[in-house]
Amino acid sequence: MNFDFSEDQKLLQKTAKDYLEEHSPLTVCREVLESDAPYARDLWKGAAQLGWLGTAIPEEYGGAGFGYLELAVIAEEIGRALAPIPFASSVYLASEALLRFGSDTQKQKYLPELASGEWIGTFAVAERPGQNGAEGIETSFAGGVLSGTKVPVLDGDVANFAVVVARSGHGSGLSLVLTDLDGDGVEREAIKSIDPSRSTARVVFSKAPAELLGEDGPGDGAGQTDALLDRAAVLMAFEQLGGAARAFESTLEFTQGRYAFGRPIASFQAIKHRLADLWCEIELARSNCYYGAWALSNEDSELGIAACNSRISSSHAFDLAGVEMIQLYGGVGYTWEYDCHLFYRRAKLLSVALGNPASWKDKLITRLLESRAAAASAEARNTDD
Amino acid sequence: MNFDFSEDQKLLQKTAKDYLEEHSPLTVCREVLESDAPYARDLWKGAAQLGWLGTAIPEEYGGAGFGYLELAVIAEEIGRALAPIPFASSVYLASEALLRFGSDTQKQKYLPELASGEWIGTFAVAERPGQNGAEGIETSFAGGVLSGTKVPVLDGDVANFAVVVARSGHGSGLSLVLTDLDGDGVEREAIKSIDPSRSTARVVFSKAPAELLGEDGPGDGAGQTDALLDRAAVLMAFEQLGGAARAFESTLEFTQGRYAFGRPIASFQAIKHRLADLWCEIELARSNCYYGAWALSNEDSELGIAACNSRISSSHAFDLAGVEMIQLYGGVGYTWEYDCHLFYRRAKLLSVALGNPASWKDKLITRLLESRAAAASAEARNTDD
Amino acid sequence: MDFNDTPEEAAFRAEARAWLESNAERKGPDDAPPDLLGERTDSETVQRAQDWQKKKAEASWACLTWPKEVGGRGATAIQSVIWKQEESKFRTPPDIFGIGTGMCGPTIMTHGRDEQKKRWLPSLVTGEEIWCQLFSEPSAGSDLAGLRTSAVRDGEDWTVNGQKIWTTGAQFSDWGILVTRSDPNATKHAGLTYFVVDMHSPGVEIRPITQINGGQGFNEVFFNDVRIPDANRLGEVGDGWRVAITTLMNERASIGGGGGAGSVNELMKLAADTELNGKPAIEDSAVRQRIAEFYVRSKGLQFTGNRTLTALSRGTTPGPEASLGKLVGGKLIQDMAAFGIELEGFCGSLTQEGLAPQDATWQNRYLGIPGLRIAGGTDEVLRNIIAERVLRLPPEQRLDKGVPFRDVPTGPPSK
Amino acid sequence: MDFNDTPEEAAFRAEARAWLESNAERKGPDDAPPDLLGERTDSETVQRAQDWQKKKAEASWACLTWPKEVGGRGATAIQSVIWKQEESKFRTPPDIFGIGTGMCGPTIMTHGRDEQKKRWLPSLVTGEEIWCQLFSEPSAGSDLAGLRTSAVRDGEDWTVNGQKIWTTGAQFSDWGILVTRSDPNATKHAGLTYFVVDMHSPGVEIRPITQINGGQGFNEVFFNDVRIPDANRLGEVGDGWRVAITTLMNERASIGGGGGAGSVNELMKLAADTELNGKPAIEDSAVRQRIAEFYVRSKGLQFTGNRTLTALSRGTTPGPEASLGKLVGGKLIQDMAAFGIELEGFCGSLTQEGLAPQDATWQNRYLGIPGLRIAGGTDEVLRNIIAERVLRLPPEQRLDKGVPFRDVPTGPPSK
Repeated sequence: MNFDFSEDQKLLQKTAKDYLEEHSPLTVCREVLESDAPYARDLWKGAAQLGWLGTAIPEEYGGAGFGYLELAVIAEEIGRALAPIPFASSVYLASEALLRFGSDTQKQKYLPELASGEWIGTFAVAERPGQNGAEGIETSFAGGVLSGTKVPVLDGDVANFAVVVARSGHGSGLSLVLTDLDGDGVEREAIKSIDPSRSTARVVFSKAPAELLGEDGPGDGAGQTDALLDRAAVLMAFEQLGGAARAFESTLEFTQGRYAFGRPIASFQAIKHRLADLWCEIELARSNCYYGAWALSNEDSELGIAACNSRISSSHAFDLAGVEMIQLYGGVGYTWEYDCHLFYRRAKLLSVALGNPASWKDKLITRLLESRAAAASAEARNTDD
Repeated sequence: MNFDFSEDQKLLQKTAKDYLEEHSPLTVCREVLESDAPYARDLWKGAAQLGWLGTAIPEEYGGAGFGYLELAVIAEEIGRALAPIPFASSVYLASEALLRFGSDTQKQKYLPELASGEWIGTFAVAERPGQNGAEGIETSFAGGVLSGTKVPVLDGDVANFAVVVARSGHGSGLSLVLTDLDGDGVEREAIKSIDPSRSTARVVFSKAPAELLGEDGPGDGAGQTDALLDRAAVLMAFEQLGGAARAFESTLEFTQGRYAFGRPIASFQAIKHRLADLWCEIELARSNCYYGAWALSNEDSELGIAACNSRISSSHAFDLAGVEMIQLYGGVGYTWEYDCHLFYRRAKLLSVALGNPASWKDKLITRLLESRAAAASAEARNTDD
Repeated sequence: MDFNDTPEEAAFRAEARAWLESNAERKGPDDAPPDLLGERTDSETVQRAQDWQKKKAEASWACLTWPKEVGGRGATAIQSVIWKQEESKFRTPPDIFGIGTGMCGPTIMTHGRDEQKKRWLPSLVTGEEIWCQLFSEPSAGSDLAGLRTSAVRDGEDWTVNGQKIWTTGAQFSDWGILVTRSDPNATKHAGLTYFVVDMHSPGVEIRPITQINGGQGFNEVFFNDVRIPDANRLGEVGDGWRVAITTLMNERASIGGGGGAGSVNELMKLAADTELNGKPAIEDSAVRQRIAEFYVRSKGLQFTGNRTLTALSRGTTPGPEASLGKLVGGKLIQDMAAFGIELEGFCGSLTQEGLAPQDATWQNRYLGIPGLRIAGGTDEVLRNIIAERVLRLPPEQRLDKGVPFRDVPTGPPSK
Repeated sequence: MDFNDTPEEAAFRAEARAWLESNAERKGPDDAPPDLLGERTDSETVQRAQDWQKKKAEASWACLTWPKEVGGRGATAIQSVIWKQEESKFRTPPDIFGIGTGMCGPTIMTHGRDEQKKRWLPSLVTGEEIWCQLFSEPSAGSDLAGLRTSAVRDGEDWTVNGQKIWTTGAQFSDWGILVTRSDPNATKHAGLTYFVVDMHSPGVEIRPITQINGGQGFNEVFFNDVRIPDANRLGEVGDGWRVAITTLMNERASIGGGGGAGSVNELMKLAADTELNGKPAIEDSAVRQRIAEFYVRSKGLQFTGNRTLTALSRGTTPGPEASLGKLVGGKLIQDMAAFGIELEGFCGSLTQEGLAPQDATWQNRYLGIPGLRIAGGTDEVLRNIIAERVLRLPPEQRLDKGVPFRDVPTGPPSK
């Protein structure tokens, strides 16, 4: 039993933490929040120089050739710092889409640019309220061009290209397609979201030139979308975990320094017990995240289930941590000046960014039923523990 | 605005409370729980003598001719005493079925016996796990006889007759039918339930003689079942409210008398705040119950919605009160000797006895949508507040 | 048991409505709901509010429950509620006088000397002068009596230094009620003195506080050597806590509230309009369960309000049980907002006008609501109030009793 | 990161399994799950348990982490866990020695004199003598040090009077560890003395406690002038609290638990088999949401157990964070049981064999689980432990510090 990260991975995490403490204090997040800047450019460059963007990209495509455990610990630190950079879009989504489904030509073209941070990529699936996955897509791809509107697209205003989920000409099936966002037929605008420290856009494609992702023709776009969302869910869960842990630690510290009635408010049982409960939720999330990281790094058949677990657990923990942080800070927690709302906002953004928790719960049951059916049919072959 | 019971109604309630404190201390509930006795016969006689059983039955049928507000305050006290008698079955269900849907002949035959407590009636709808209403009934009524199995039937082992929901010969429709439980073709046995202080039975009908309830031929049995459950839901909600309030008050008292670390445990904030939260839930339930009583006594068109509100709110409050009572009593709360489990058991029995809270929540939304549609179409006529 | 007015109440309601019909315009169906969360009030709005208050005062509709001799109507509490119900159906400016008429005025009536009443009450009723409350401090929120703003006697005046916070309307107020620490050597509650301060005095500095939702409903107020004449003291020196209690007892949680039911309607509309897996979300069983739970709680709050009104109608004063509404209601709206956001799926993060479903109602509420769970008593304070004042459970152990205030710890021991 | 044994662990596991294969029978798929909730253990079961313990002791599988010289194997903590994992796959009698080997033995090893170790440890390891723990009292549960059972010195003996409660296995135990109050004039923690008591002594009376589910896993134990030789004292007079702490530190929450995942399987089966509005309930969106939430929590517990095992495997001793499992797990099972009951609709009240769905599993659990949320530390005590010992938050204010025990209030002031 070794259900923990290795010493090397922890060292990598420590390095990331140290770097971010120096280069991404919460003032950096706040600067993006309060200005029109879509992201922190210097921090993005720094992350690229440290090789974080290519953590899981093989060396032949310009990456560091590490694995997903390494990417997970960096993601946790990105989350802890509330780093205002397009890390999730470019690394968990665009890069993963290319790695898993791209043709070799596409990989060679895009991955080195993604690893170096020269290009930012994103994933465009959302079109309408109530959508949590690849259902009900109207954007269409035919004859080499893409038409339709995607909203919201995380980092869609700054990304150089997007992997877009679109109805392909072939029947009603979906495909993933690659399109340049700086090219013809693309109009995009930054739009407001609940967390302005991350940029969000509306992207309108009007016969924009595009190509299928991969060389096998129109693939199973719905299945590919699911697979991508699973992978991103595990990694984003680490971001959420980092954010939750940071919010929690700040609250612990604040409530010990804040006095009322002659004693620290953390000595009041009502507050102590809520902190104990919150700690439990974060620990449960951490354990489920580890499971997700294990499944992702082993490309295990349980990845689908593990992704649900990580995402559900971490979304809950981060949301709760943000809510409790404001409440336990009291009046100052509700001021713009204090940082509580940075966590409260980010938690909500991330909890819907890859589909809401309810959709993942539903998906979890579907997958458990499938897995049980598979196990039942395998029972004949018998299994020793 | 007069959203409260009248002085007369409160006096009636006080009388009921005093009587039950003397004649139905918790030892009476416990005696039924621990013995084979199906109910407390003396208490039943007493309730009959006081006129409680016929509270809402018109004088012409041997009742007291009061209304549902009077019945509601008595129900609250029945619940507070955890009275081990077939009050709900005979009064809220069987009597109501006859009052609302019976022919005059049937009313004249049954209601005086119900009011005097000479006969006990019950309502038999349940047949299989997962059922919460009139759906999926297989018991059938044709040619004047009834066949099928009903389980669980509250008080089915002691009732003299039952109102049974059955498929009538006419198409797939349902009807309510009256059948003698002491007659031919009826086999019944007492069975174990989570709350042995109330009796539960399995009743098997094998061509048992029966007659349609009412004289209009096979009615809308599903709609009638819904209507009956609504009426019973409001009244049972008062029972649940009474039980919740009693459990809460006992817990308040216990936690003030129990000392740990040199102080009453009720002085610990963790416990104080939970008691405050529980109080809020009970107050919300009380308010929703009042709404239910108002709608029932006015036969208001909002009764369907109000019944859902009462039942959902009271089931939650009583369940929670039972859980918290044991937990805050600590070790002794988990012993057979203490009374906490009487509340914990009764709460769970009542929360499923008329269909689980989830089914009432679903029904609530259906009714809200209907009511909104009706309001929208009435909007043309315009309404002043 | 009924929801109707008594004949007397109905007559009063008709009178109120008649006056309102001739003096204001009825709201239309598309009028925006009142802003729960406190936005900036500009000077034009203040002027409109003052005009409306003056008009009401002239017809004795301004301070209904006050005695006639101080400009009131001598009305009962239930009549005051009926007036508010009726007034809310008309287009009127925001009520910026609530603190003055609800808290400052009653305190002056109870503790003020005759000349103080004469000086302040008439212009308070007519809205010519606006009032604010200066109680909370950065380190004295839930523990209000831990306040540290100092008042030092200097001849006929007092010199005040310190900082107050969470002051609604400070920027347009003429007067403020102020609690200060006049004796740091006395025990916590014994060393306080209560003043009325002219908000235009030199040394009063007002800075708006930006809330997390961007709104600016509150202010910080700094006192730098502000001089207050001793004539403006309310109550005795050192007796400020008792005076403050009068103010706080009048800070009643709003009665008959439970506006949550309206929000449930919006949520049902969202669920009807949002497609979930190819069907309206309102057909989804999980969505129905959640909305039903919200509905039942919000109706529970509404009917609890009706029970309180009934008590009022019978002449009973509602007590600390009114804390229930704020405690349950705050969390309920937050949960509903979170649910509304999640129901929108990927689009739940949108706040962009024209793109966000329902004009980002839920997102805005989600950002606004934490303030409601804190201002005017945090959830934790409300639970204490319910436990100690409604349920009569033993009070919290107090470490700051019987100790000179200057010795009460206010932060971690220095190392 | 992997779920596999290290090579050393794998070798140890193989060794354990080999021994088990030759000495016990493997469980079949239909074997009942172990009873979490403590049922009555009859004398035949006790005998079988003793036989099995003896067999294990002879092959040094009885007290794995103990030193070899006292009958142990000198194994590591992770090896002990591996043994338990393997043993649980075989049909073995219930472990009635856990208190002896887990708590009494280690305390004797730490605080016992040589002759005490020689007298008690060997028969404890072999299971020839069975041990129980006599700490809790009716008025000293969460506040254990508030115990009142008195011990008065009388020559070479002590005379003990009082009542203990929640004693598992008292009815078949030979020895008990007992904390008494030997000096009521000392402060609460200073006046305690720790003994080993012969459970067959005159004056020891044992009465089973019936739980709300009808089970009898616990006892009350009354002491009426029970004489205990001073030779059976562990530690110094007045030093009993320190000795008791050793015992309690060994009362570790079970490690690697989280059996909840199994329960979720049962719930999924129930939902698959139960028809809801004409379809299997597992197709209902609301049912799916709830079960998914249960699953995620139960897996979270299981993986938290894996993290603890990893720490053990690396030689770290798990600390108070193990409280998480009991705190979260207890409430989780209660919520699942309530949900299971409700899922059955009208039939949710049934407990009748042959009629109740899934043999009334959820009803029985609903009645059993409140005990788990109380015994061995209530939810409230666990939250305190997490807050104070894991998160290092300030301790509760203590009124009973520095006061002679006899002056500590134990009930409301008499009127």
